[in-house]
Amino acid sequence: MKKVTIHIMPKQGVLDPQGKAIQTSLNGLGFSEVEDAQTGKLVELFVENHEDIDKRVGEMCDKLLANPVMEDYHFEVEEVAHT
Amino acid sequence: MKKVTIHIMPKQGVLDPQGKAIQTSLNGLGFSEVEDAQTGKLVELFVENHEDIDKRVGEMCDKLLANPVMEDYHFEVEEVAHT
Amino acid sequence: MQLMHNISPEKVEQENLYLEMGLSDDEFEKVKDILGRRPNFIETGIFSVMWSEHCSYKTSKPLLKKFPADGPDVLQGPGEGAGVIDIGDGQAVVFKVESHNHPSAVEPYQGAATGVGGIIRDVFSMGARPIALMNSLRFGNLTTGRTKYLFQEVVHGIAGYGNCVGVPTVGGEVQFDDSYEENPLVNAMCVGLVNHEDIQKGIAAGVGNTVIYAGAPTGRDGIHGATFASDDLSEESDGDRPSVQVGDPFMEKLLIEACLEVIHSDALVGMQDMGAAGLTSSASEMASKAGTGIAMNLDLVPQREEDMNAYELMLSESQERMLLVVKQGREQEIIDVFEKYGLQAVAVGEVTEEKSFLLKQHGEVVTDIPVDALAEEAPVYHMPAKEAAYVKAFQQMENTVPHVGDHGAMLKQLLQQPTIASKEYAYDQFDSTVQTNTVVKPGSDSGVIRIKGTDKALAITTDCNSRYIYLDPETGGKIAVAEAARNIVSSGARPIGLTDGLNFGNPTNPEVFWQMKQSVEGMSEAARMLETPVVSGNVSLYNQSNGRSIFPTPVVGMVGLIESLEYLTPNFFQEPGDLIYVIGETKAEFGGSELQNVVEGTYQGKAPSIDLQVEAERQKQLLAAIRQNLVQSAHDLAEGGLGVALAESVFNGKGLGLKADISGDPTTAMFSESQSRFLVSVKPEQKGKFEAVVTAARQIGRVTGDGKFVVRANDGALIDENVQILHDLWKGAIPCLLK
Amino acid sequence: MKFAVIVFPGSNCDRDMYHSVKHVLGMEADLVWYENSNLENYDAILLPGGFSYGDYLRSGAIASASNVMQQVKAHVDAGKPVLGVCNGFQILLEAGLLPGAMLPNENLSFMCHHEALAVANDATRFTTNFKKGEVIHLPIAHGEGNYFTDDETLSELKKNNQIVFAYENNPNGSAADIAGIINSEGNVLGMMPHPERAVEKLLGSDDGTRLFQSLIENWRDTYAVNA
Ligand SMILES: Nc1ncnc2c1ncn2[C@@H]1O[C@H](COP(=O)(O)OP(=O)(O)O)[C@@H](O)[C@H]1O
Ligand SMILES: [Mg+2]
Repeated sequence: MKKVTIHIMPKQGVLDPQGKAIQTSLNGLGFSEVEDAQTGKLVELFVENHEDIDKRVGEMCDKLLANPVMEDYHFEVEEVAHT
Repeated sequence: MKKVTIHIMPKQGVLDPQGKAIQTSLNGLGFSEVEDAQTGKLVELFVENHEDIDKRVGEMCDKLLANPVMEDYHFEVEEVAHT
Repeated sequence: MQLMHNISPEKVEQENLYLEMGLSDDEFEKVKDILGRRPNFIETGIFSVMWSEHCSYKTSKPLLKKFPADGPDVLQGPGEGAGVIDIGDGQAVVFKVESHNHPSAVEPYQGAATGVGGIIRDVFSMGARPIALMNSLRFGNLTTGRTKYLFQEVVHGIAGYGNCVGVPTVGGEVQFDDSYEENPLVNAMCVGLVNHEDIQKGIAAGVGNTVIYAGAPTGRDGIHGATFASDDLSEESDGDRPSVQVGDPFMEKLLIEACLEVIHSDALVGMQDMGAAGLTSSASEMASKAGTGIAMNLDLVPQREEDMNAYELMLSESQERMLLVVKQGREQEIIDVFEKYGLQAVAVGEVTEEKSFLLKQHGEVVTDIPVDALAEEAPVYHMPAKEAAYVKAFQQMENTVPHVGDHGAMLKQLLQQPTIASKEYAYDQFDSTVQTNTVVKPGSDSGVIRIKGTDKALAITTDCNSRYIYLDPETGGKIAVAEAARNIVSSGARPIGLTDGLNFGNPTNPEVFWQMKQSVEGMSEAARMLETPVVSGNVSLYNQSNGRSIFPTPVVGMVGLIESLEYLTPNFFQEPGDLIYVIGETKAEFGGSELQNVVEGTYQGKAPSIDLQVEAERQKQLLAAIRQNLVQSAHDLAEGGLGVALAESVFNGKGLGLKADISGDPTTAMFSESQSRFLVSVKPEQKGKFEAVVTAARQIGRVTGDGKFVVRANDGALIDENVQILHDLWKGAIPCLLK
Repeated sequence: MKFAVIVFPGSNCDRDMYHSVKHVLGMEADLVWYENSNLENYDAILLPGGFSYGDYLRSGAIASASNVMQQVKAHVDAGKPVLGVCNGFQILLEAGLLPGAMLPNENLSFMCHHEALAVANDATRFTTNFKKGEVIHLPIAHGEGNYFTDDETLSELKKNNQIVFAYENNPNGSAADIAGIINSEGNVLGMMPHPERAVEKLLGSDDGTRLFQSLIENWRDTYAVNA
């Protein structure tokens, strides 16, 4: 059993209203050291062992999980004993 | 300048309807090896160097970024030359 | 609370665990008598939720009996998922209000969202398609970050759920007062439409019939939520946090469509949602209502998490679940419908002759309780009531007129009070037009929904001025019902029935119970006089923290019928030149008024007086005038009195203005909150006819086209303001407070 | 003319769409459940608004990956018209039948009210009953109507007159005030505002009626044998 952690973030130049809002409120709360904030999605998949898992996960991202118009993604695969 | 990557995931046992929907859809697309899916949020912060940054980011998560009622979080800090 | 399910019955008794679970010593003794033995841990848990206030109404039942529950058109009164009233053409309207106060205080987004989900299930479990949502909200003043957060997240939660399921939110109310600082109130109302032949009941009839579980699998959500919802919200509530449930509006939408499809199958015997106390209350209530028993095998219950024990399965409050009873042998037809929508539906048990609630898990019997012991035979308490000392004092006070220097400046100040100011910040986030029936959107006295295929429409409102009820619970209770009816009538509808949400403090406090008793008396009398039977409702008690109770807040949700769309009447002035009338006398009544709060910073004295005979008479007259097409616009006078009502009547962006002349004390004339009053506009050519029909109407001025708000008092200038400026202050107040 | 209103799990404007074409405009129409459906015999496909699959992952994403979209693509390739409203528009974007993507509204809140729209292109088969530059009023009801695309695509859209409706007062941050766009072939229209909620004066506006009428009349002129 493998655990795949997929990071999906907005592309360079795509505006991220949520990120802006977070930065503003953090600054407002006194965390003035925060200069920029960006938000994205985290998808964790638990998949049966499968040869060329990287290729498969890439397809999942291209077909469904990420939108190429506005998002970039990368992922890590680790071995787990999933219950 | 430091880049902080915060992973925010639903707590054990908290319903994650989005994860279920994604798993079903991936299975439908022929990715039958996907046995479970969970979704969470990703927040990237760019912060000025600051002593005890870990403590500060912890406060940011508790105060704003994560919902202690339903979410757990963890984060990594790395050095970057932010543009 | 950790879940010590494998604990022996002896230990439950010896270590008084039942106390921690919510049963009193006497109640535990009663349980032992009923069973003739010690209850095991699971049975103790089941009794404690079923006998909690939230499920059993043990302290409020004696009061609820006072409500007039029937009328010629009532098809279903209190006792089912929601009340049902006939509206002709073989159709009926189904409605109920539900509170989700404690969950919303702990997790405002999910608390409000699941509150909306719950009340929608109550309505479609009756076989009705949900056609409208309303909400009634109370928060502390928008001064602290926490209160702003609660308000914003509750609004987001209502929007997040209601918009997704595609039921329009057509109105509601929000009031702000210190007494709600620690205990915000989140009441939601749902209205449904059903054909008589499709009305469902939550009954487990027919020995041998099959019990089917449908919808979301059961997780550990909200374990003990029901008792949690009946406890004083104290500091430990943070520890209770994990018991907050998460809603899945997508699943709910599928559940609505599936349930409204299965009601057309004659294989369906009964259907009920799993609300408070989940599987326990739905199953035992369905059996108890049918005079049967139920046997279930918990191993068959769909489960979201691993190794859940019987206690967790029976008490979980996972959302979006329904329980159905289906004719034996016809299960598959029903299951197929749910599967079409990608929903799980499984047979988990059967209806039994012996009236027992029998649960098996892993082959052994884990619960065996006489069904009626859980529902019908739940304890009922007659709590002591004592007139609140402060009320005695208030009754001695004389009516005085708060000092107002500049009436124009005061009008501006009143328009910016959050309770009076525009609620657009909230309702712009609600989908109010989905289903293409919304004729009057949020922002008027009532929301109005047309009924496709007919010339009819429904008017819906929620109201409760808790300040009056705090000053004088009985009078305040009358006013709450009367005001709701005024809102219905001013839209051109005839009030046909109401649902109530009783939100109070701790009933074991005799003064709080007295507040409950008095306000229920007042509401009942008004409901009788105005011919609006109380067909459903909800009780939320223990809304107090650190010894401080909320203002007594018995929310009224009322529905009215517009027999023909031509009677539909706007709240806003329509044409320059129209005559402006006030219906009803104005006295110096400022107890609990917005002006008193602004000028004196407190609520005290007598509540405005109300004569229900007069109220009923005026409402009948106005409705008659509306039906004779003599009325251009109608609006009820409420918080802020005539001044605020006049302003609201020109806030429809038509560039209208007004000229009015008042006499007597200007402060009283402009800002008193005397009851049973309306503001209406009439075409000049219909002056005579109108005055003949509405005897208590006095003309005070004319609608103008110049965008100016001009009031003269005793032939001297009093107010001369620009409508646009007034409008912008009124509209901008809440967004500004949230910054 | 025969319409198919595709019903996805979570669609919630499907009945509204059906009501407007069937009962207000008097056309033939069916509600077609997304699974094992056959779209061959329909002249136009309507993708209604709502929250298909709860808007989980990204609004419209999961619906766009469902099998029925293959048939919708075939219908488009055959040159037949498709209208996607609100969530239907988001699905068309996710399916690549229209360029660009949808972001959350600038203020991060759902919004529901009437908006003034300028008709930017009155030459499409969906808009011939409007006049270019005319201002109409339609309800919006969405949380993610903030249209985004890269600069090249945006200038393409402008150059080819593919922007059909533009907000007079941009409510959500949408690029170039875009409220609705059409594909370069001119048979796929996506828009956030709801024409199906504006076909009866009683409900505040009937400006949406002319959109459906345009579609029907143009279809008659082109296809109908005995129109
Ligand atoms: N204050 C009240 N007035 C009239 N009927 C009430 C009141 N409170 C509860 N009821 C009725 O009692 C029944 C149970 O209410 P409730 O427990 O809120 O239903 P549910 O179990 O669906 O949450 C419903 O029929 C409801 O209408
Ligand atoms: Mg119920």
